[in-house]
Amino acid sequence: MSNVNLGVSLCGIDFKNPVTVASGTFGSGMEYSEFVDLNKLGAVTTKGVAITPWAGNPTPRIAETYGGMINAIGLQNPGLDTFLERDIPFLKNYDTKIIVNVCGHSEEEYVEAVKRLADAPVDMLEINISCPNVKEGGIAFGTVPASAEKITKAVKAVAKQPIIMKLSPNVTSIADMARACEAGGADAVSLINTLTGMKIDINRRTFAVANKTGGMSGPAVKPVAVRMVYEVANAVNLPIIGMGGIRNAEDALEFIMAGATLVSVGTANFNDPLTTIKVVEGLEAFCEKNGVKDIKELIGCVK
Amino acid sequence: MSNVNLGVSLCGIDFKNPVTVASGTFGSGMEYSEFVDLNKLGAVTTKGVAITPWAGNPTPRIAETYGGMINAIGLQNPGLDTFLERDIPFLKNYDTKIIVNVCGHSEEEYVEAVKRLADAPVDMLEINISCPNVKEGGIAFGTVPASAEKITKAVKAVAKQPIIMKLSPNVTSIADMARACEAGGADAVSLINTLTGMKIDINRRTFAVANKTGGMSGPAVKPVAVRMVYEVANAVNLPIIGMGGIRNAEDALEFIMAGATLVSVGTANFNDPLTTIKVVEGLEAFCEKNGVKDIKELIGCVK
Amino acid sequence: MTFRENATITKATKLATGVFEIWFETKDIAKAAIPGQFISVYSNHGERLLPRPISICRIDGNLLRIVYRVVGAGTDEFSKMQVGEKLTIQGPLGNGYELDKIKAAIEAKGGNFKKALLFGGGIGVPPMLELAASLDIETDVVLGYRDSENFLKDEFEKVANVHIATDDGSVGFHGNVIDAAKDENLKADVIFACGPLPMLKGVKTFANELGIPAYISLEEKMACGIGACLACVCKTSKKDEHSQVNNARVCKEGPVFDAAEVEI
Amino acid sequence: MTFRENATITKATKLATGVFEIWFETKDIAKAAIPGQFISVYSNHGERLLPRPISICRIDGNLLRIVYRVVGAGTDEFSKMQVGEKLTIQGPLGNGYELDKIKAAIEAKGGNFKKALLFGGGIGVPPMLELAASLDIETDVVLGYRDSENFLKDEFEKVANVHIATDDGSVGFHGNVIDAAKDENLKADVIFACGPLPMLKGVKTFANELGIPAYISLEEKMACGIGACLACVCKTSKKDEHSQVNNARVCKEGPVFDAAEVEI
Ligand SMILES: Cc1cc2nc3c(=O)[nH]c(=O)nc-3n(C[C@H](O)[C@H](O)[C@H](O)COP(=O)(O)OP(=O)(O)OC[C@H]3O[C@@H](n4cnc5c(N)ncnc54)[C@H](O)[C@@H]3O)c2cc1C
Ligand SMILES: Cc1cc2nc3c(=O)[nH]c(=O)nc-3n(C[C@H](O)[C@H](O)[C@H](O)COP(=O)(O)OP(=O)(O)OC[C@H]3O[C@@H](n4cnc5c(N)ncnc54)[C@H](O)[C@@H]3O)c2cc1C
Ligand SMILES: Cc1cc2nc3c(=O)[nH]c(=O)nc-3n(C[C@H](O)[C@H](O)[C@H](O)COP(=O)(O)O)c2cc1C
Ligand SMILES: Cc1cc2nc3c(=O)[nH]c(=O)nc-3n(C[C@H](O)[C@H](O)[C@H](O)COP(=O)(O)O)c2cc1C
Ligand code: FES
Ligand code: FES
Repeated sequence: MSNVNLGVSLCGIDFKNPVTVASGTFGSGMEYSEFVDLNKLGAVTTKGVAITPWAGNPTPRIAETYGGMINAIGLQNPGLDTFLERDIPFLKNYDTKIIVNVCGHSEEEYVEAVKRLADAPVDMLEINISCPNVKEGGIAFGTVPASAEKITKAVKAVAKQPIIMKLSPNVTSIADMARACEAGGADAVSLINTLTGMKIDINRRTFAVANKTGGMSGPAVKPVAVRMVYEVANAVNLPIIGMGGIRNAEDALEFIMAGATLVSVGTANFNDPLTTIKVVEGLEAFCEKNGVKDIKELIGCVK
Repeated sequence: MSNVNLGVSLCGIDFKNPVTVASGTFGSGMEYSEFVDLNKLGAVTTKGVAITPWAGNPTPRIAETYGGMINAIGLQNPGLDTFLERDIPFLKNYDTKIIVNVCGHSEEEYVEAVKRLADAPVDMLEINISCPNVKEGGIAFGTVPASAEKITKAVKAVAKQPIIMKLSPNVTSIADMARACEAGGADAVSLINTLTGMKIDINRRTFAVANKTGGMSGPAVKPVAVRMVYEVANAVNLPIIGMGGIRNAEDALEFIMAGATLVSVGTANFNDPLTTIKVVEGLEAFCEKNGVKDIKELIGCVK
Repeated sequence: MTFRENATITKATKLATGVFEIWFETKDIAKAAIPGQFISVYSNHGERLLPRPISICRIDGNLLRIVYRVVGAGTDEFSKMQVGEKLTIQGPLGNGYELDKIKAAIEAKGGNFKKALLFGGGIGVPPMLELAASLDIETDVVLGYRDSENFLKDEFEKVANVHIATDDGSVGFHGNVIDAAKDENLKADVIFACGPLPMLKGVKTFANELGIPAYISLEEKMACGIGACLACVCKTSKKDEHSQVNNARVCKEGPVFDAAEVEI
Repeated sequence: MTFRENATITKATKLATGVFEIWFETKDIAKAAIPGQFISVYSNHGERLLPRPISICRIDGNLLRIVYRVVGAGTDEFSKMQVGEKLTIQGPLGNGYELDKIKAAIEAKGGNFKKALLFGGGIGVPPMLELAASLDIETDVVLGYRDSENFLKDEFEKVANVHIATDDGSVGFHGNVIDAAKDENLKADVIFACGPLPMLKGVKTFANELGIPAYISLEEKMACGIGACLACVCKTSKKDEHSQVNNARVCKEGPVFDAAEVEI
């Protein structure tokens, strides 16, 4: 047993360590449970779910880019009914927290989803107002502060779990977006979602993903993500879940030192399904080596 | 001799090929001329220059990131006097076009610089309203459409050369920024400048660059850059100089097919000083292989 | 069970212009694999993060063989690897040709499972080899190539009746694999096929005409390769159980599908 | 002239804990190099785009030797390279110890150039070796190490009077190189030094006390390595001619500076 305390708490919930997964890169954990002992994660964050099943975008839905990828899955999901019947009971077999990522086409759909999740045995809800692949409305919430504040309020009015607002990096001022969520009553913010990108297939003279644009993620985006976490940490009094390109403990520590309480591993899972475990172990090793007794000492330590 | 015509023209100026360098990565060409025959470039774009010498930021000024780098040089430059006496005569020895990148702390400084360049033997001016490392004012021009329009107008009023407005990617809508420049009378736009990023040195628990944040560039940013070029090509009727992560002809072709008339090689010069030449040769080879007689056919061919 | 291994290359050869094979020594993957499954092959270069899905061509004890065409930077990297070097691979992935299940399904519908017809087109040829070797019923294989570089042909001849079709007519039938099968009047109880999409469409139609089932291998761009990211879906005719929409995951429910159940 | 070569490694050895040497066979670089210059070493991995600046430790005909400490991913990669493998290198870069110029400058100011004192601290030891070998005047070298792993010591002994200082006192003087020099009452007409910044500050003060010039090698993070990007500047006391501000480029005007002319 090590002497390092990796536990963190966020909105009154205790996590055994600060490591979770980025929504959409880990399903509901089933597939990855063949590689990863889910009991070892601070939390599992599930793929975005809506009140009804969504079919998502046409294929190709992804393309590899230099040090990253772009995706335009289009929030395909089986809908809340199947999710609550199948995925939540599966996750309840594990000793880990559950964060449910929620998507919708309109304020009403978000509110309806949050209502239906109110009595589900899940720990937190993460509201994805920033998915660049949904045209019907999601995108506006994610880039206009007033809309973000409004939807935060609407969701908070019906939510029983703490609400995390997930921010898009495709804005001039991420601090303004975070302030708007804080004003709307958010309990936490998570960032970053994907950077809108494009890849052109020069041989076929067309777009590499059918949706033309997609969301860029992976190690390539990390500097933007760390900068935004730092800006938000200095703009609001909300706890932060940091993500964007984390593939090892050193990356996670950048986010923690910039101000994140929890960190999420996303795209790196595709490169190595054991990344989350390696991050947990690496955080512990770093703390031991540097005489850090409690990882909480490191949160926001770089000013 | 090949049958491919690589020539392009922009604002009435003819370039022997569409390849130039990104401002700030190539000095005024002197150092690179040891590796690169400058006669083979469509144009040389020089490092940002101001009316007086600037000392720039403290060191460390750069940090490597995954597939890219961040820089906070802070626009160190020797001032227009030295530049006009030393650098322009040097470049005039070569058969290539000269694009001078201009920076300033205020509208007055930009206007003054453009005035003093009016009778210099240079082909175009590129107005850097987007450098994230200058605090005094530059940054506002680059992220607020109305400011961009105003400075474009001010500069155009005194300019004798065609004016390229260089856009920052750190905005919610790059199309709005381009429209503002078009409304202000810009002759062309160039994009993208660097994405604001941060790297934390976890062992020293401090920022990897002294300026805390820096501008991210290199192959990592390419998908964002291509997407923005595409958006701008579809928003305005101005020719576009595309850049951001180009390191080979395939990358350059993505920008061209997305709508760029000229392309600039930046960070890749640091990895291989011969990148520009390889891009020119690769463009020619691609056209030959694909039966493209004139590279102009490819500009904006992906819709 | 799926395994992740840093596997040593025991053989790496060029089979034809742009076509290479690698044999890996694996701890568990080969033993767990069946024909039609694939593995994820990871680049040793950090700028390429996503796995390359490559079908299993041959299983021999602990040894696993893949055969691939160089089409981009990842396959180019693999083609330069040498014996003794290592690549991280993950698998076996996907359903593969679950012959017992397929047989049972066909017989349940009153069909026979006594004669198989396999189609392999281009780089769809290699995955048919382990299948041809595994089938203990009479097996015809129609292999389609561009030209006279008929990689793996000799090995197929040891395990099945081989028919060749080439685009340039240099060997065997001049034309596509379906026309070759028609030309030779090949008949079967079941079809298995892997190849480019136009060929698979042809196979689907052909199977319909013959009134027999066809099991085809689909391709799609993948990120996770294990069913978590929903990148690799294909359209299904019925509502897919996992997705609750008409999208099956090629990497999980596939890559082998009953042609009647997917829209291609 | 600066050259870029994909150079073959002819020797790659570990010299001490975390310290490695590589010998390259070069076409032009070695022949063009002088002591105190450096080369840019490029990673073979696409996620690391910037060159690693490494000083030239030894020049032998076409052969060039570097000695480096593993501190991060790039140097770790280099340390795993083997004889016969290749790395892209560029150089020689920077001014180096231009001994004729330095001698002339010193004599112009009425000083002597008859006795040199060299300081090398930690991974600043290696660049002093080619310098010590090149100097044809009496030369004392004070080498500072952490402990008893005194890499390159034997080679220095062949070309200079060697004095050792160690942080842990296990070999030679217990303490830093300046105190070691004072302890032995070493005197000279000129000092050359490479090592960590605190050591260089000490050297500057020491040289001032002795009233002799000191030429020191500075380090800074670099992007282009050839003077174009302005990443690697150091503060100079007088206005720098190139920059028109008090910033000299370590990669171009340096890495060797007259200690009196830089603010450290
Ligand atoms: C289930 C399955 C089995 C396959 N089996 C084989 C095989 O046995 N032999 C063989 O040669 N090829 C096979 N392929 C195709 C093979 O995956 C691609 O040719 C390979 O990924 C190309 O990688 P690259 O880096 O060379 O090309 P790039 O074009 O540089 O790859 C860029 C990205 O696109 C992906 N990609 C490119 N082409 C394809 C494709 N056709 N299918 C899926 N992803 C693609 C790559 O994985 C990578 O993420 C199979 C594909 C699938 C889905
Ligand atoms: C002129 C000069 C000569 C040098 N000579 C030697 C030598 O002979 N032997 C030796 O062991 N080291 C030398 N160094 C330091 C050497 O460049 C770094 O240790 C090396 O770049 C670290 O690379 P990395 O990938 O292992 O570390 P990382 O920390 O992963 O590198 C990340 C980035 O920071 C840069 N960097 C990190 N440390 C330094 C540093 N100290 N100076 C400059 N850039 C740095 C890297 O080049 C890279 O771009 C020299 C530096 C300079 C400027
Ligand atoms: C394939 C894929 C699917 C994603 N789906 C979702 C989603 O459903 N909801 C959401 O909020 N974010 C989604 N994201 C964004 C990630 O949760 C994360 O914010 C982003 O990828 C940055 O982290 P990374 O670089 O570690 O991947 C998805 C990302 C990827 C790559
Ligand atoms: C070291 C460095 C210095 C730069 N200096 C300038 C500058 O002076 N003016 C300017 O407009 N852009 C400057 N840029 C931005 C580049 O011109 C270019 O827009 C950006 O780097 C993206 O291209 P790349 O990814 O090919 O480098 C600089 C970039 C770098 C890396
Ligand atoms: S590749 Fe992720 S679900 Fe198939
Ligand atoms: S590293 Fe570019 S000027 Fe020195």
